[in-house]
Amino acid sequence: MSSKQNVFEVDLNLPDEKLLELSQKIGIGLSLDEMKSVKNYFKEKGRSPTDIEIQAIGQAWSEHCCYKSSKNVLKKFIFNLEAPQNIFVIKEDAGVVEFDENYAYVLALESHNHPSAVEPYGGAATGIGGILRDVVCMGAQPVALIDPIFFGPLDLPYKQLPKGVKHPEFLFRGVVAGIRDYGNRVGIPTVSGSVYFHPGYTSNCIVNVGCVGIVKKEDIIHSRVKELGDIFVMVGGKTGKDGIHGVNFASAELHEESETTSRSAVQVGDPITKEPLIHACLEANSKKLLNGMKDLGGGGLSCVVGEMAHAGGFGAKVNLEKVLLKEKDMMPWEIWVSESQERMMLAVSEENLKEVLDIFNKWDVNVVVIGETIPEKRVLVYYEGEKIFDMDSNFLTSGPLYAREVRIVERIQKDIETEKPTDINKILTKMISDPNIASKDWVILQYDHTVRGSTSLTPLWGDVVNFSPQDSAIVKPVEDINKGLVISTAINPFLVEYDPYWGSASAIDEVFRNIVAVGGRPHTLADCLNFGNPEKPERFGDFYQSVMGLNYATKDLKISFSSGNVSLYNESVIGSCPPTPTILCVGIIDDINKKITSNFKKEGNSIYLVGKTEREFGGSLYYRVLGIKDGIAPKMNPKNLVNYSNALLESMKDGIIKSCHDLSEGGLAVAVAEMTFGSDYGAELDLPLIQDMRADEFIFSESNSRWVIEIENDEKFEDFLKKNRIPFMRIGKISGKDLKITQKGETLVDVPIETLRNKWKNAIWNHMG
Amino acid sequence: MLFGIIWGDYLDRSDIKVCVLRIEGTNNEEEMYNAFKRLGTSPEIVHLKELKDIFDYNCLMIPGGFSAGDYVRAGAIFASRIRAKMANELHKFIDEGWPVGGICNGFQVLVELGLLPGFKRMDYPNACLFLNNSARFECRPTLLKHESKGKCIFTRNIPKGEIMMVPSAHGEGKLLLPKEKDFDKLFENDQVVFRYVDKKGEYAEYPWNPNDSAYNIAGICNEAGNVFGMMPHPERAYFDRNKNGISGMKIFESVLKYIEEK
Amino acid sequence: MSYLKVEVKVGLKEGITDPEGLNIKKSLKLLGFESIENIEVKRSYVIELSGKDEKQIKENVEMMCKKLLVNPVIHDYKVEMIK
Amino acid sequence: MSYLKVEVKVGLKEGITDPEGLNIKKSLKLLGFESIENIEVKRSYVIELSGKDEKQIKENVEMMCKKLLVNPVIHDYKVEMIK
Ligand SMILES: Nc1ncnc2c1ncn2[C@@H]1O[C@H](COP(=O)(O)OP(=O)(O)O)[C@@H](O)[C@H]1O
Ligand SMILES: [Mg+2]
Repeated sequence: MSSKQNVFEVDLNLPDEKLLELSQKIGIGLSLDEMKSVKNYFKEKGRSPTDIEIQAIGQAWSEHCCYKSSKNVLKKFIFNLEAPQNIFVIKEDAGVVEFDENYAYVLALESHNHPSAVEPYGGAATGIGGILRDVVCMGAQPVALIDPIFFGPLDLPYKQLPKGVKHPEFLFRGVVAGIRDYGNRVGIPTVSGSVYFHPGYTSNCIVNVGCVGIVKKEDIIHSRVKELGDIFVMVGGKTGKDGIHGVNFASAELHEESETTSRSAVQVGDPITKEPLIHACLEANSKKLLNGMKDLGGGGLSCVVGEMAHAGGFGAKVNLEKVLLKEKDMMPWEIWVSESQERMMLAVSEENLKEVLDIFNKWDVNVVVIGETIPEKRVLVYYEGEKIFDMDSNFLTSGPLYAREVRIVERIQKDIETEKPTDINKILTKMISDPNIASKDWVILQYDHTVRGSTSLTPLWGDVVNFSPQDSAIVKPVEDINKGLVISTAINPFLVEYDPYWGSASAIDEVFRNIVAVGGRPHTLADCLNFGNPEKPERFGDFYQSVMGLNYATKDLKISFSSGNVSLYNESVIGSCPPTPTILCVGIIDDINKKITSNFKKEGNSIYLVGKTEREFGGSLYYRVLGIKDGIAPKMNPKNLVNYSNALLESMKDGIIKSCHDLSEGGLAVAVAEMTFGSDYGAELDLPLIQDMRADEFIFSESNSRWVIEIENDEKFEDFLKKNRIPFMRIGKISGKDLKITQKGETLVDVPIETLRNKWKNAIWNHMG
Repeated sequence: MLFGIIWGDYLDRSDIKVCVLRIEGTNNEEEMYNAFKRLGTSPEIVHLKELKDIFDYNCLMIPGGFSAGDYVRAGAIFASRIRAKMANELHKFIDEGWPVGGICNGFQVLVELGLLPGFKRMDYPNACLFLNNSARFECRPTLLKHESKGKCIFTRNIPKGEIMMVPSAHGEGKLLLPKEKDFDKLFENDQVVFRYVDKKGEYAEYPWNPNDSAYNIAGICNEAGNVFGMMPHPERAYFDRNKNGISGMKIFESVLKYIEEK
Repeated sequence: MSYLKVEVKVGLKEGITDPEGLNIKKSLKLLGFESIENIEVKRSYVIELSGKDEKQIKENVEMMCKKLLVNPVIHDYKVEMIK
Repeated sequence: MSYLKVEVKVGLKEGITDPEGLNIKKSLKLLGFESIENIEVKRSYVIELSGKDEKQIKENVEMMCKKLLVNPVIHDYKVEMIK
């Protein structure tokens, strides 16, 4: 091998400690055992690897690319769930699920945590860019973006900020701006998400991004080559030194110097290159000119070429000098692993090539042929005529798998007696102004959620300028029919931290009831599992328990996970992020005009509570506000969830339900308050005596599978629920301009809604301005 | 349909060709296309690069979005490319009375082209849609009052004084004119088409007026009434009828009626 | 080929309030920077272009301003050669 | 009270691609300005603030940069007193 082409041999004949050192020095982060199996592989070949070969293995075997820690657990508890509506699951970049006889929808959910922690604006923006590519590469038109994001407390004193860590406020501002500027510019509505603040995210912020797309079934395309003779055509952005080692960066803990050492992993997205790229890819695909399409994400060319060829049962030969570069002095290995944004790889047959080139030229999008398929299952890379890379794709794509040690941390939970607080008004006000409850309009209104003209229910909805938070968003993806996609996310890190098993089950419950609350039938799930370092047994124990909880909660629901992502190593010197299994659910509503919203509609209508309330305060907002650390975590029962949901959906069809909101953090009191915010009406609740529970406990309990409902025709509703044996309780009516809660003549709460609304509206604005 | 029959030949709906013009980053073209398609016309989404002759069309629409990323200024790059390509033809198209409409980013483009308010022919901007007072992009429902006395051909089907809810989504929507007197002229000429109001129909402040536009102006037309721009998105409120059954659709219907009668 | 660098500084005309500056000022005050009186935000374009004749280059850049970079209703601008 | 003016100039670090500059360059080329080789877009904040001690003011402004205006990972910046 000559060094003429800037390719160097790497000598692996080294003692163990030197091997490990080498792995670190060249930035691929492989463990000693992994380095040893690489060494053996090349020993058998009787030669030393080139730098580009070593780098490629580093990419392919990273946690991010090959799920080496999590795969065993996922296989057992997540992937084995089946649901008839799923078309393709897990294997591809995104899940594909049946929408109706002609269309399928596509969903994907991913993390972009580490880049966002270092450079929030570019990190979040490129996260959006990446998730769009995942959906487009199935041939689908993106129709909705989703952004669950998690930060440390906004009021964290600067003095307490760990070294090398950016302030939560800085990160929050930057992440939201990144999502806004990218999402708005590509013209895909951001319709759903969540915002959480928790001290555990201070040095490990979590940025998850999701996307839903729509595709004609006949246009679904795979991420693989189809036949011998397929040509590899690279389209979109040019390749640069930005984003080198992104996946390795994502597969290690953050440390003080991450900021300076990881700069190359950080990028600024270019939505104005992406927007025409999407159009061109979809145009070429719908004209049936493509045999395969895959996005260039983690691992860059190195991963995409091998995986596409391998999945098709072939190999690939690439002429690396053909790749269009942003900068001149790039080493071949850098070109091979660069994660520059806005790039896609197409597999095209000879006869369609010209037409494909024409389409991309028309859209002013770069397009270049870089290689072809070969019969043997190998990947060969040439650089100006010289072979610099030659490996079996089997070896490359068969990264190691680990059965990591699981240590379950026992969490003792006990129900305790508390003293009744004297001023419930004050407690409720405090809860309403907690940043986790407070209005997220500072974020949401910066996103264009109505672009494409197909958003039927926006995340905030109400009376022109006053909004109630909605449980799900609704998008109508197909012009000629009124069927809609219902989209919601859920996760309460306080609950998962308190109890990973039940907290994760609760996330499923919440996302399910969110979809039902607006009139949707839950249809499919995606998960993004954000956890700490899996090499630490107790972290992996949390992961294990959480996955078990998801498994328990979903197996009777007749819906399953069609897509997912795992992000580990969300950990720094001061600890791990709270376990954060973000859940995305897509539901179906047959007629978007029958949607139900959460703001109250009419004075005098009755207010009902559906579902059972238990003494479940573990991890609740109420106990956090009171400063109590005990309590039982909310349980959930999938059968009840399904039964209650079916009954509600049935009565929605009859038009009995005027508004509906699920109960989550802060329980009944917060839910009712939120329903008043989006209209001009107050509410009067008068509670009966409740067994085993004081009224203040009843209004703040966070038990699962519950909804508040506004009803015009009490009798009809009650008959129906009784017939179906659904627990319910009439708790009051819409009336006045205050929120009043009484029990047997005793007043617990009496506040003007205007006061509560202002607290709710301003809490985040007061920090962010 | 009774009008405009010249030599026994009149325009059928499906003969009406609407040019929905785009460049990279224009991303509301599909909604705009659908708005005209639903009414039975033959719209086409045309890339500026591929536009042959504007006179192949009966109407030019510039949709919303972030043309060329809205770098420099919202709409500025798109405007300068249009000017470079077809300034004279476009002026002629307008002088002959053909409709030209811009929504959101499209409005910004028309302003940057100098076509709105268009007091006189000029090849540089004479107004600006400037950064919202909140200094941020905002997506929210807004209430608009229709104020045109009949000049604007895009709103003739909407009764004067009608209030409709139309979503807004922009960061740069505050109308600025060089002189205070220019606003007087705008009102005198019946060029003010939509103004932001509150639920009572009164001119109210932020957030009712999402960008703090002077005089709550949301949409204007040129002196002849055939060039029209507005910040909010009627194509996104196409099916959302108000109490009197008026929706965003009326805007598209109005311009079609004008073309049919022309 | 030899390149020259020109900087175009664009600011707001007097009398035009700058929402961006006001907003940043507000955010900085919230962060505890009480001493701020005013903030103006300016943009500048540093343009590198081929040519030898300074005068001609300046004229060229003036044209860029007129055609794209500046809106005379709100902007003041200055073109400067960078040595 | 006496006020001093400070200018903070912010640009992107070398090696970070600047989609804004690239897109503007592309547009200017399409408009016929063929001679452009490169465009960088910079922002500057002209901050007027109370205080007398130049050094302290500069430190104060450095803090503003850290807390809000700049991300050292991608930005280069310069703080200058304006006389
Ligand atoms: N970051 C965000 N981006 C977009 N929408 C968001 C974001 N955060 C919250 N939302 C939306 O705001 C609404 C209310 O959110 P939230 O209060 O978290 O609801 P819930 O209590 O049902 O979890 C939902 O429609 C949600 O999708
Ligand atoms: Mg909810």
